[in-house]
Amino acid sequence: MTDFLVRIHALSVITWSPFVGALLIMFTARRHPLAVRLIATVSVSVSTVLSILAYAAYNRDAAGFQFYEKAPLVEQLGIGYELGVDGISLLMVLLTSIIIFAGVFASWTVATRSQEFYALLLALVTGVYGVFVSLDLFVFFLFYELAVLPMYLLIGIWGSSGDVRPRGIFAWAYRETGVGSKEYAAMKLTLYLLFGSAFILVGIFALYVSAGATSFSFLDLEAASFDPRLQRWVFLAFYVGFGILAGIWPLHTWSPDGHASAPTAVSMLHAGVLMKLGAYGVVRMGMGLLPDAAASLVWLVGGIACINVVYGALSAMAQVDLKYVIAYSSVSHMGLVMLGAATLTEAGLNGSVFQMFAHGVMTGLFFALVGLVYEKAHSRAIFSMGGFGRAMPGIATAFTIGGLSSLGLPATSGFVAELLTFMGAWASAHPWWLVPAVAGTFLTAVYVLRVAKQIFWGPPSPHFSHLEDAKGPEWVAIVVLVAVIVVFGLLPSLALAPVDTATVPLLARILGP
Amino acid sequence: MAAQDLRDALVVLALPFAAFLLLGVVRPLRRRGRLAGIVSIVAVAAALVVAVRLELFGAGSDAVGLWPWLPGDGGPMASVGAVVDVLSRKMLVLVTLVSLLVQIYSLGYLHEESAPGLGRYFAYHALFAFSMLGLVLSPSFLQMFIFWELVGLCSYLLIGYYYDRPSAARAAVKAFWITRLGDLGFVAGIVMLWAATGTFDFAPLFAMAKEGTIPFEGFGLVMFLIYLGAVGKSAQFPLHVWLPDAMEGPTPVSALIHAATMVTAGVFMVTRAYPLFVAAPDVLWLIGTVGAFTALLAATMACVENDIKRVLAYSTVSQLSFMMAAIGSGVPRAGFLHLLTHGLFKALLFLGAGAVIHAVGTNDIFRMGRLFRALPGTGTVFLVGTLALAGIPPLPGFFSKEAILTGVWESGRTGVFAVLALTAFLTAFYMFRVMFVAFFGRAHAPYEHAHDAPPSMAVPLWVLAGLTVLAGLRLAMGGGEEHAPPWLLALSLALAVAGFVLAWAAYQAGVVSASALASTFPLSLVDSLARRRYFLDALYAGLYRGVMLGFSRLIGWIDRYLVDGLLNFLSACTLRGGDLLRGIQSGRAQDYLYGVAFGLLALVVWAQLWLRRP
Amino acid sequence: MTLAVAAFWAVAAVLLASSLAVILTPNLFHSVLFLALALAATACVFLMLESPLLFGVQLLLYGLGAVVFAVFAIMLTERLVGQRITQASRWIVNGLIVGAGVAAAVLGFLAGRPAPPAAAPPADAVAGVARALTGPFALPFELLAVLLVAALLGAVYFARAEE
Amino acid sequence: MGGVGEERRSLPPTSNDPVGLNAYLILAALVFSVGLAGVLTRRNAIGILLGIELMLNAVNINLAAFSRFGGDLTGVVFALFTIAITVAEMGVGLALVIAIFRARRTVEADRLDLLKG
Repeated sequence: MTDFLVRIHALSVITWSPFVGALLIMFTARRHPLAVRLIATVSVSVSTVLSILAYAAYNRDAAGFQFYEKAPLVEQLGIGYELGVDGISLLMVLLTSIIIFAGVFASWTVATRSQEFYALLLALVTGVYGVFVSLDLFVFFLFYELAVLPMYLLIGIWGSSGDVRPRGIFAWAYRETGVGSKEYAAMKLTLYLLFGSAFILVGIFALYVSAGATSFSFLDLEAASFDPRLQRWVFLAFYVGFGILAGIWPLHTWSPDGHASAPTAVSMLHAGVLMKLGAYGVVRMGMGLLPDAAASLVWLVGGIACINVVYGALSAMAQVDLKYVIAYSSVSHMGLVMLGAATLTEAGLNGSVFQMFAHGVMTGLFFALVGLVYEKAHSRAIFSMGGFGRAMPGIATAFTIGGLSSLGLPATSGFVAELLTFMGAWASAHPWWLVPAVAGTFLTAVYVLRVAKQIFWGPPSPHFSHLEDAKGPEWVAIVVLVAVIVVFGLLPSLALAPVDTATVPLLARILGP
Repeated sequence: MAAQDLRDALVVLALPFAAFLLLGVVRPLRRRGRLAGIVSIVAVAAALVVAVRLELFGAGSDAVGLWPWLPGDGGPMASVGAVVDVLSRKMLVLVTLVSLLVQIYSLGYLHEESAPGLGRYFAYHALFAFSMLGLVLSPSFLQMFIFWELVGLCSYLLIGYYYDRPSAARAAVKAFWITRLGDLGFVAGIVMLWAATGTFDFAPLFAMAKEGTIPFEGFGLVMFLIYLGAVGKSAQFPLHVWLPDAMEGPTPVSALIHAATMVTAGVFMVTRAYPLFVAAPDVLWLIGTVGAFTALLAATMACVENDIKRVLAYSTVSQLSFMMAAIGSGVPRAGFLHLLTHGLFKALLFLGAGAVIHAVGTNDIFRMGRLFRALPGTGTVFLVGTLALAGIPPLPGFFSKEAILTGVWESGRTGVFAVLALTAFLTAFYMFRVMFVAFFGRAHAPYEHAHDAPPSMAVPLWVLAGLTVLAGLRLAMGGGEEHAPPWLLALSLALAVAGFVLAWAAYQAGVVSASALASTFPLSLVDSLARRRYFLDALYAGLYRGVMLGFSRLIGWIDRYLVDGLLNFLSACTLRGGDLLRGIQSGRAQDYLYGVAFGLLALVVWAQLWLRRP
Repeated sequence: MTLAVAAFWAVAAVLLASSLAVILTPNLFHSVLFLALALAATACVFLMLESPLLFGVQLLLYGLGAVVFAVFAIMLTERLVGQRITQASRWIVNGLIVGAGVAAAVLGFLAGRPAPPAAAPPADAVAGVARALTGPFALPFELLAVLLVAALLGAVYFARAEE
Repeated sequence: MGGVGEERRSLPPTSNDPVGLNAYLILAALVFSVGLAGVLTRRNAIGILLGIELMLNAVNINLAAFSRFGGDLTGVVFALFTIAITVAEMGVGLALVIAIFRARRTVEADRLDLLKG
């Protein structure tokens, strides 16, 4: 199996299959909406099947980067097309596959310009896969930009505008910038992420130059040792750059607006995978390449993560727009991801990676469901809804399961992630981190169940009629995501066994022998 | 043989799980309603058979099976498995028995429900049975926590079974939140314990307690946090407020989850981990004190409550606290005995109450009366339950309560003993109050349509009543209380009889006016406080609405209008600045050429000044 | 010697004067004629620089071609409106000041430097240019041809009548 | 790129020009400045193009002068190219003027300000 995957260049196929799909959609499927969807389904299915195979075939005893591919691009500068996955990126590739597979089905009903929509979505996915599998920092950065930029069009064209009342001392600024419109959200998201990627680029070049300007390869840079002062600065650059994407406080405000305005599949992909991409960047590049700086700066990462957890949960509680609740819950959960990583313990780091996965699937499910509710009820205002459970029992059940995963109920993947994070937090050098982490889960329970109760329980709301449950392809998305949440919650070692092979050596590098 | 026991235990666990999977995944089956119920009932009945076999004919020795669950670098970080010992064997029987009877009863009680609703109900029941069995079989704190949360989930789902009733929705969420508050203490506690010892499993932890590695520094805090879980789940003060509200669920659910099984999980956990709690005497003292206090508090509230289910709910709180007080005083065996007997007769009482409500259509005891004549069968079994709970020999409540009082007296905690004795008196009082008012008092409304329960409901009632009597007789003949002082036996009996007499005098004979009694100081104070539930519900509502939601609104406002506001301010400034600079762009090519010319000029001048220098 | 110097200054004076006239005369048509004069004077300068080839090209191609273009343009635009062929200047003082400034700056750049010793004029210049155009500059030369064609097409496209 | 007149380098450098390089450069600079002033001040788009012609012409003088005094034919070649490109530019530019005139009925550069911010 492994030989077979290596022979067919599995990682390249996984990465580029959606891109080929996008090209095919652009050039062959004009005015054939069904063909568009079929091409999209097939191309992401190829990636999904291969990533599941790769996941199964990954040699857990050998660890390290596997399914390795390398081809030189610009030899003079040491730029190469170098791919490989270890336990962490493997799980992220699997996550991406799951989310985009569900996302294709969840956006089956996109009516306007579905050809362009799917093409952009698939191009974006290639960028995401590329980031997770590329071992060359230059190529990594190219993929990173590819993953960020289509977002602007996807939100700006297919998004929906929310309602934010200008208030407070900056009210005039709100009117001036058009807060709440999808154009505003798209612009804000893009500017924020590009601002972050500038830091990343500087960091990459700093490492490249100080390692002798001979190679952009992750493996070569990992072997180089950098001056501690340089490490600190580059770590901070990576932390800010990737951290913006991971939604670190106070640079998170792009996320609620962006996720609330984005169309369903884009919210799923963005909150489900792209935010993980930020956390992945911090772990892989920040901690992997700069071990000394990581060891000396985790107090900052963890401290901010604690703010994220509690602040995000409280903000979520205060929202009246359903999508904003989910978006702020992502801010809170990304805090848990960063917190787990900052503990520098095996349990915590495993928990962090597992949380990336668990939260990705869970928030993907949430956004899929919210998209369905919005599509059927044409409203996102929580407190005008009520009693939807009778008309849409399937959506209500799935929402409850997602909510339970979000608040860390056992038998869902969210629990394993939170438990490991708690374990790591208390075992770390900053045991007090356990307090905000635990408080965050309680607050999550409060706002998730409150929202679920308001929307699905109680007497049916008089504002809505003709509600119906999910149907057809939408079920595929829901069932896949729910199944993943439960299966990985019951059998966490499915994910944790390969992850552990990657986190243990990483920790060994940071903490020393 | 031990391997055989373990396999049996896993079969008991697997049967309801299989039923749940079947009902959860196969949608047409679930939507058939009664058929779904039968699937679940068959699974639980089979589980009961295996559990009874295990209890009666098992090897009798302890067996533990462990399988890795969370991988780690040096061996698994956590394991799951099953432990078969005295505690878990008895609990398996209790849980499957009550589950089975309640599910059969539900078929009759909920016969008017829609088929999909009924299917959902039985799917939840199957999940609950699985979770509760998993909890009692847990060989580690972690697994116990996992199932602990799952039973909480089932409780949430079943309380909210009538989900379109706002009160039910509210009660379900309230139950979840408040138990969750305790559970977070639990999980924090076991995480700390893991950090200190490196394991979640009971066996190595008990070994450490034996060799003295435990207690380590901060052990008291750890055990206190773990105890918090029990506070939430077993409704100890101050987290007991969810249990009375949980009566919004269907009555069979109250019987199963909120009387016989789930709420005892806290007691079970403390019993299970007793070797560790012993190592933290301060926490044990606290458990006893809080237990006694809650017992009394809940009993006073039960005395003034008019809703028959709520009386039983407060009584459950009170009896759970009895068990807690017993454990806190160092007699976990007595507490566990009470857990088992209470499980039987409280399920009986709830199911009886359900039959009454089913017949008359109200929960208010003062709108009932002379029910004994209309419902002789139900009245009889309810009387059996009342006598058992009040502690009249030879019913089991007398023996288990007496064992607790003995144990507490011998542990030397006189204060706790006094409070518990007073509570025993109040228990008899409020139970007979219900009995007299509802079954023997004046009729307040004609009951033409009131008739005894249909067989599917009556059979479980009679089975439970019979088992209660049998258990009492067995305890009477076993004479387990070999060192109970005679005066204590007499005191127990006297307390029960005193409660009976007072209730009779106040509600049946009318010798004493209940209202007059309640308005004399200091009883008036207790009465008015108890009627207002000691303001605890109001306090929680205030904390939730005012503090938590208020604070969250503040944070939300700050995020939206300050953190984000600053950003929007900057971008608005950029826009304004752009507006200002826009004037430069005249659109006329020659104006731009001036720029080019000036640039050229500047370049040449710069070249002259700088390139000339030697 | 002196004759050559005098001739140079004379040509230079004509060139400058006609240039100034190009930018100052109010009549656009006159402007074009002065431009033709300036271009012719430039051709003379090329002759003095011993580049007869450039002299010829300048006169034939530039001096005549460009001027004919301009005259056409004037005819097409001004005639259609029926206005006088005049033109105004905007901010003429500013323009002259900037122009003078640039001149001064460039001249200042030249002032302090003695001219480098002159090399011998390349002999057989026309043959040399021909060799260069077919040798090292062959590719740019071809590209230039493409450019001219493209420009021609572009000019036709832009100037064609609308439908 | 090697000079075109490389094979002439072996001859002794002799100067028989009476005026000298600087004079040509000064002349070119002056013409250039005059052209620049014209470009800046003319209102008529054709007038602007004429100014540009003057500027390019000045450049050609420079190229020819450098070629002559450097003994390298590259300058002449460049001047030839410049002339050709200038003519092309003139053609396109004037065609544009005519097109603009058709669309806007004016060739006054001041009034062509659609790009005004």
